[in-house]
Amino acid sequence: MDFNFTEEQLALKDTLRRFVRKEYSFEHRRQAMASRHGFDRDAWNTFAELGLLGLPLQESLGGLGGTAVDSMVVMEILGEALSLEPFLSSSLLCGSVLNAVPVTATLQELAAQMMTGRHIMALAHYEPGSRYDLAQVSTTATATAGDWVISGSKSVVLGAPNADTVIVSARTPGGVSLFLVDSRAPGLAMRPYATQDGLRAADLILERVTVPRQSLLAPEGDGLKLVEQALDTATAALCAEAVGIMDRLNQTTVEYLKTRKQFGTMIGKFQALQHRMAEMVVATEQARSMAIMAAIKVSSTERAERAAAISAAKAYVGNQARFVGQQAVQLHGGIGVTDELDVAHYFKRLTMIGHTFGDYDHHIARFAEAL
Amino acid sequence: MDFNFTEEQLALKDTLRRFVRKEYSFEHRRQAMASRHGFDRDAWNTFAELGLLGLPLQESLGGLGGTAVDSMVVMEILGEALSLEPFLSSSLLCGSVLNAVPVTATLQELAAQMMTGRHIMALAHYEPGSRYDLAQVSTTATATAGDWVISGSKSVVLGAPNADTVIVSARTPGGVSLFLVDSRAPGLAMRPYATQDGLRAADLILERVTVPRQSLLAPEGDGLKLVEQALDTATAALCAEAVGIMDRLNQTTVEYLKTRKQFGTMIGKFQALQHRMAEMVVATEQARSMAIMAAIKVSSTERAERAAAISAAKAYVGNQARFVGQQAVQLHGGIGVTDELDVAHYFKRLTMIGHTFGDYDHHIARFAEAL
Amino acid sequence: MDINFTAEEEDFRSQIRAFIDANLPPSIARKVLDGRRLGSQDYVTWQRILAAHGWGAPAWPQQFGGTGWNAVQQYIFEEECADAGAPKQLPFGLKMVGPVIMAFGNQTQQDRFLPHIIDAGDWWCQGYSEPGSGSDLASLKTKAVRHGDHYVVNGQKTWTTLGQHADWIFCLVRTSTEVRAQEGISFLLIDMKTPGITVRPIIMVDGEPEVNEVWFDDVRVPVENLVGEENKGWTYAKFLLGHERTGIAGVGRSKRELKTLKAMAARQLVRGRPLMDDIRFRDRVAHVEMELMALEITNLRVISADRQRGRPGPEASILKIKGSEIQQQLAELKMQTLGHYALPRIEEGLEADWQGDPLMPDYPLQAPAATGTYYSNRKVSIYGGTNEIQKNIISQMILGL
Amino acid sequence: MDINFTAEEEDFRSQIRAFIDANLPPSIARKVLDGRRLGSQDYVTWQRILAAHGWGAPAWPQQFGGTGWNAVQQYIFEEECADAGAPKQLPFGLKMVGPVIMAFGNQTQQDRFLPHIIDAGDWWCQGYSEPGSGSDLASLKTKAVRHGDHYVVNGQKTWTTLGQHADWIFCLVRTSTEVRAQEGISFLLIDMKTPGITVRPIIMVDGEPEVNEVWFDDVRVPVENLVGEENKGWTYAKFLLGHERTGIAGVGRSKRELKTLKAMAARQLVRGRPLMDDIRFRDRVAHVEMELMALEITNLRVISADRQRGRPGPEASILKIKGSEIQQQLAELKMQTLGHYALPRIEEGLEADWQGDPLMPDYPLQAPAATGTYYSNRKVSIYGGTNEIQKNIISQMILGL
Repeated sequence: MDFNFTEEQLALKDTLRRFVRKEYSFEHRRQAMASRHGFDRDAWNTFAELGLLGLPLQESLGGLGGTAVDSMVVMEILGEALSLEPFLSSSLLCGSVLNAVPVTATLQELAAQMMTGRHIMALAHYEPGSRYDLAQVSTTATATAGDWVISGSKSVVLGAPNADTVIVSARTPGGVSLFLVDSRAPGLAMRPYATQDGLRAADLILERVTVPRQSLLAPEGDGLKLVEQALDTATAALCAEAVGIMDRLNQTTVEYLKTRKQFGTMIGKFQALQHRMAEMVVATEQARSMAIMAAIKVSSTERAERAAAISAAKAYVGNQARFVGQQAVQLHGGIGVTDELDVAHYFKRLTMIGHTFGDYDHHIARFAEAL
Repeated sequence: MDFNFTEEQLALKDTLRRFVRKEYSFEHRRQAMASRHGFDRDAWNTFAELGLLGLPLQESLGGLGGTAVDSMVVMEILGEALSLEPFLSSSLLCGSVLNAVPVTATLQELAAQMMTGRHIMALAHYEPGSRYDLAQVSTTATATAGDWVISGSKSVVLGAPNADTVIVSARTPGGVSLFLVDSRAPGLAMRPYATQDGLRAADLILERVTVPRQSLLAPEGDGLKLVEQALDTATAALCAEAVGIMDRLNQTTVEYLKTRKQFGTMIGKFQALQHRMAEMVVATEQARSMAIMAAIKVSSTERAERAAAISAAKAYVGNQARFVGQQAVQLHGGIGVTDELDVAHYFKRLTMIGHTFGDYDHHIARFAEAL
Repeated sequence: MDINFTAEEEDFRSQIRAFIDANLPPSIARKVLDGRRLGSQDYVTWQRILAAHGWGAPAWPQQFGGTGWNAVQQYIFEEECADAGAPKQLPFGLKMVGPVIMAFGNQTQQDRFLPHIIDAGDWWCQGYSEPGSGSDLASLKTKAVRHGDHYVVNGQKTWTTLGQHADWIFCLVRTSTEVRAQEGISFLLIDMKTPGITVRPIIMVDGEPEVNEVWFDDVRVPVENLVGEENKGWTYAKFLLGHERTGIAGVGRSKRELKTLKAMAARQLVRGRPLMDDIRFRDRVAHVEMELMALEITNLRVISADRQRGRPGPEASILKIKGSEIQQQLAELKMQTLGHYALPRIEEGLEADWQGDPLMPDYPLQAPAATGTYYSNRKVSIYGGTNEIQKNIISQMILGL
Repeated sequence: MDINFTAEEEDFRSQIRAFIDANLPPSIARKVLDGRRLGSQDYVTWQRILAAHGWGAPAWPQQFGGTGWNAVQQYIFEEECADAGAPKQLPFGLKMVGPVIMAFGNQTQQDRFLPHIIDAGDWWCQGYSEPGSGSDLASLKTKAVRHGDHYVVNGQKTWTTLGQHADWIFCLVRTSTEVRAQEGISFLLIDMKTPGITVRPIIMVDGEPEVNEVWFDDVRVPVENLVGEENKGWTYAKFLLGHERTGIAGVGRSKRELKTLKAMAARQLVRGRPLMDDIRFRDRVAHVEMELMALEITNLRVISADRQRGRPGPEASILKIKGSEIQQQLAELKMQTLGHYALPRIEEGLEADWQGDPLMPDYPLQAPAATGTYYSNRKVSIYGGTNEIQKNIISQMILGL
């Protein structure tokens, strides 16, 4: 039992935090959000230089083989900065899939490209009507002479509009399988949009998209297992991101309570607001504990243990995040609901985290099954 | 639409409130609780004189034919007084059954005795393992020459230790049926106890208890319908009782906040406590609205409408009562958890109301079915 | 005591419903029900339809052009309008400045202003809040200095809802600084076309420009636009705030939203079954429905008590707290019905003519508004006196703490 | 960072578990697990078993007869004891007066008192609170006036837990009134057999006499029973309160209660199926289990931070708030498992030898204690500084508000 970060983790945290504080101000982020790609290419390149993009990839792919605790450290800071860059959707989500399939020269090359930041990936799994149910896959892949032909629809694919390669799940005779698909492949139609918190995503329709035989990742039928593992990894990371955001909201709100005056008094002197603020801190510290738990247990080799831990963490953190986000807005009063202040944007991101990879009801169901 | 009480209701409320304030102090109640029967025979006689005991009985039985709103008025005051007398279990619960079955001379005589307070009844329906499920009846009644022979167990029969006659539900060839059983009948074993809030109740075991043919109340197979209706009537009344208690707890707590000093200040000046108190008032007013709704809708001739309304009221009032009870104790601090102060006793009664005739989960399920 | 409506009341409801069925433009109702953007013209259109029928001011006495309806009739009217998807009647004229002019304005002001509140000839907005004043309204700083037969107004107002469309603004201004804060305030009516007024929309959390900042730079206001007496504005302001709180429970609209919510949840599937059959989700709906059942009766009880007392009481704070919580819960549940479809921000989906996207075939027609509405609805526990202020009112005015 | 225990730690746990298996009297464990009444002898018995093995004072340094275990080892020990149903080691000596004597007492006091805290030779109780002082401890009024080589003590203490069994009481007394409240307080050790002491039990909400009022009427206390310096007692009191809060999260006991709860819910049937399979009830259990999972890690984090800092920090308030909420929720759920069987008050069911009632065949063996425990557990958010006080501490000490 040990609650200390390693020297390397502390150094990474420190470097990254210094970078985002200096180069990734709220105004800077606003401009990046409005740009064509919706994120900051320079920041993304810096992430590559700092080794972030190779961090989650295992060493056989040329990555740094970082742990989920390393990812937690990174995601907390990205949360604090409200980062728009596709670290989660590309490096973590797709990285987790690549880590779990047999290494090939093609994958090594792909990984190398990802680590430089030049190549971006996305995972297309959820479908219209699937909600958060992983098992509902209607997209099909049919083997022909030397190819696979994929048809179906995918919804809310995070990071898809900027992706070069999309990992697509599809039903094959052997079960659900995963395929590497070029995002510009003929037959792939994309409906890109911004998300409610300023990220980019898309719905996809694949009409007889043809990919070569070797695009099949891992043995046929392994798809669901790999996707579940990847989503659990990304969910643990989301918990850490949420904690980073909650920390920032708490800091900002405490500061506001110390500055804002009403009825001749600094509003932080009103006991009802003090207690609310104390509850926000309690919620955040408890959420942090669950994020730590998720980061440790996500590496468990027992699927049931991992699933229960991740779902407990996501449900719990989501609930605390909802409380902290809502109250940070409430304590700011009118300006808390304006676009101008960063508070509303942290709140929006927290809310969307609550709906990403399963909401509270989804995860408490998955956790309660294990009781 | 009309939110006014009638002159008669106001007069009844006033008289009853004056009586309990004068004659039914907390110390008086404590003595009554410790007495053999566990309630105050004098107060019970006064209830009879005031017409309370005939209030819920219909005119064909010689009663006053009062409405559920009349009962609401009474129960609020009995709640304020934390009355131990078996008005709910005898007059309302059994009265509701008697009101719904064909009038006979025997019943008229029984009703006359009940109204004087000399005869007390109880309803024995729930069974071991039934929890709050009305349909689970394992007790059987078998017809012989001129009798019915009843065997089975009944649990947590409110008011049973003081009852002269018990209405017992039992399965017969025609379904679930109701029987009048003398509480001293051979074969009827009673395990009496005080409840956690100072009332009296008992578990019963019936071993070949023989009752005459005419003890069958109403047509065979009508039992479940009658019990459900009676429990709905009593549940509406419980909601009103809870509101009466919540009112008293709020008054007492506000008074305490105005008297008690800590750190040189009257604690009612602490904003966190002020807001809690405000939330208790909001909860109580909302609960009162639901109790009114229940009192009106319990007379609905549509079973589904009645069931949905009663269950919504019970679930909702129960939840508000839980909050108010817990917070009244919390705001009183240490003395709030002593036996000495009335606060703990109101809290105990509110808690037990929450577990009488179905808890929150039971009633939200029944309500949600109707959505 | 009877919470059921009388036959007369049910009859009244039928008349209202028949009128709405026949006269509310379906295109407007569709926007309201699907959460699309409303234009200023939509409000005006509906208000004029009502005015033409004599129903423009449901809560006003007949002498001022109102309906003379009693509180229950007004309640039924609001409920039916909400249920059918009529746009809200704007409160700035009808519920705010109108009652002040009726109670404290002079004959000239009443003749000039009241009819055009009813027929939507004047669009009014509110100049109460200022940056920094928030819940502490009396700390306002906008100054009006008398020069001959004009006041010269300088300062800034904020949170002016829909002020971008307004013809007139009613303002609290400071006309004296020599007394305690509440005593130097006056109530002015200001033509928005007067030189020196600048309006800047504030973009809200949902990306929409709903409120505004309004600057006054040497704005000259004729003295005849002073309501009542100089330096007595605080009295009128408190009167107005009392009126603002009636109807704030929003029961009618919440009942409609609950209906929409259930319909959405019935269509969304979870593992092939309607979300509405999911026990967890259905319990959430049941929970808010119970709150709303209680609030509806509490609301009617408060209306009934106000009527007997002849003025609004502090119990209105209960309506504000519970009403806002329910609105927020309903918005949150609507968002939750969508699952991962809560994430997309489909801009064009807020336009009236949007019919869905061929590439997102199962994305519901009500979806584009849901998340933004949830975000935006955080305001309802803030505006009109935060819920914290409402709890102060309860503990001080009702409980004497 | 790793929340998993090391092999050494797991090994340590096995040793502890083996010892408890072999030495904890099953009759005592049964009482704890079924919620039956514990006698004072049960506490003493277990404490002496531990003391005989050298484990009487798990948190003390070895020089004073403690184990010298690190924080993780102590944590494991407490968890295993709780899980097995060992009675709580009484905190009055071990966690309260003991550390004060170690830090501020003189050699004579250390030699006299510390060994008998470990071997349960002295039963200690606490004389802090007074009627009217509540959370405002420094307002205490009990006076000690020096007469020669004695203090003469007059006044009243209250909420003295298990004081009816005590041999000694440690008291905060006022030795000077000429300075501000905190500065005139001294810390006295008083033999409960001294003439002039009267103890009266207070019956609690569950009908049990758990705490007491203690009166002092010209009680003569030798000056050598003063700890540290006269008038410096407030410093020692604060030191003690810091110590009292460690372990207050009660994670070990709550984990055991959660296990009991699940077992009870698995046996209770709803429409023929285990209550534990009821989705609503199971979600409630899941919810509190998540809280507890988080609290366990928060607790370990705080312990780890305290260790690095060398003293307990204000984060202990988080443990108090969450720990008490969880204990209350668990008690409430246990009561809820019973359905209508939450109502009976079966007095004899609290006795160790009760084996159930033939007339109530399905009434669970843990049932008699459940409702009373729920009632009684309302105290855990009140004692040791109410949760409101804990929130004050967080907002002031951590947030600087």
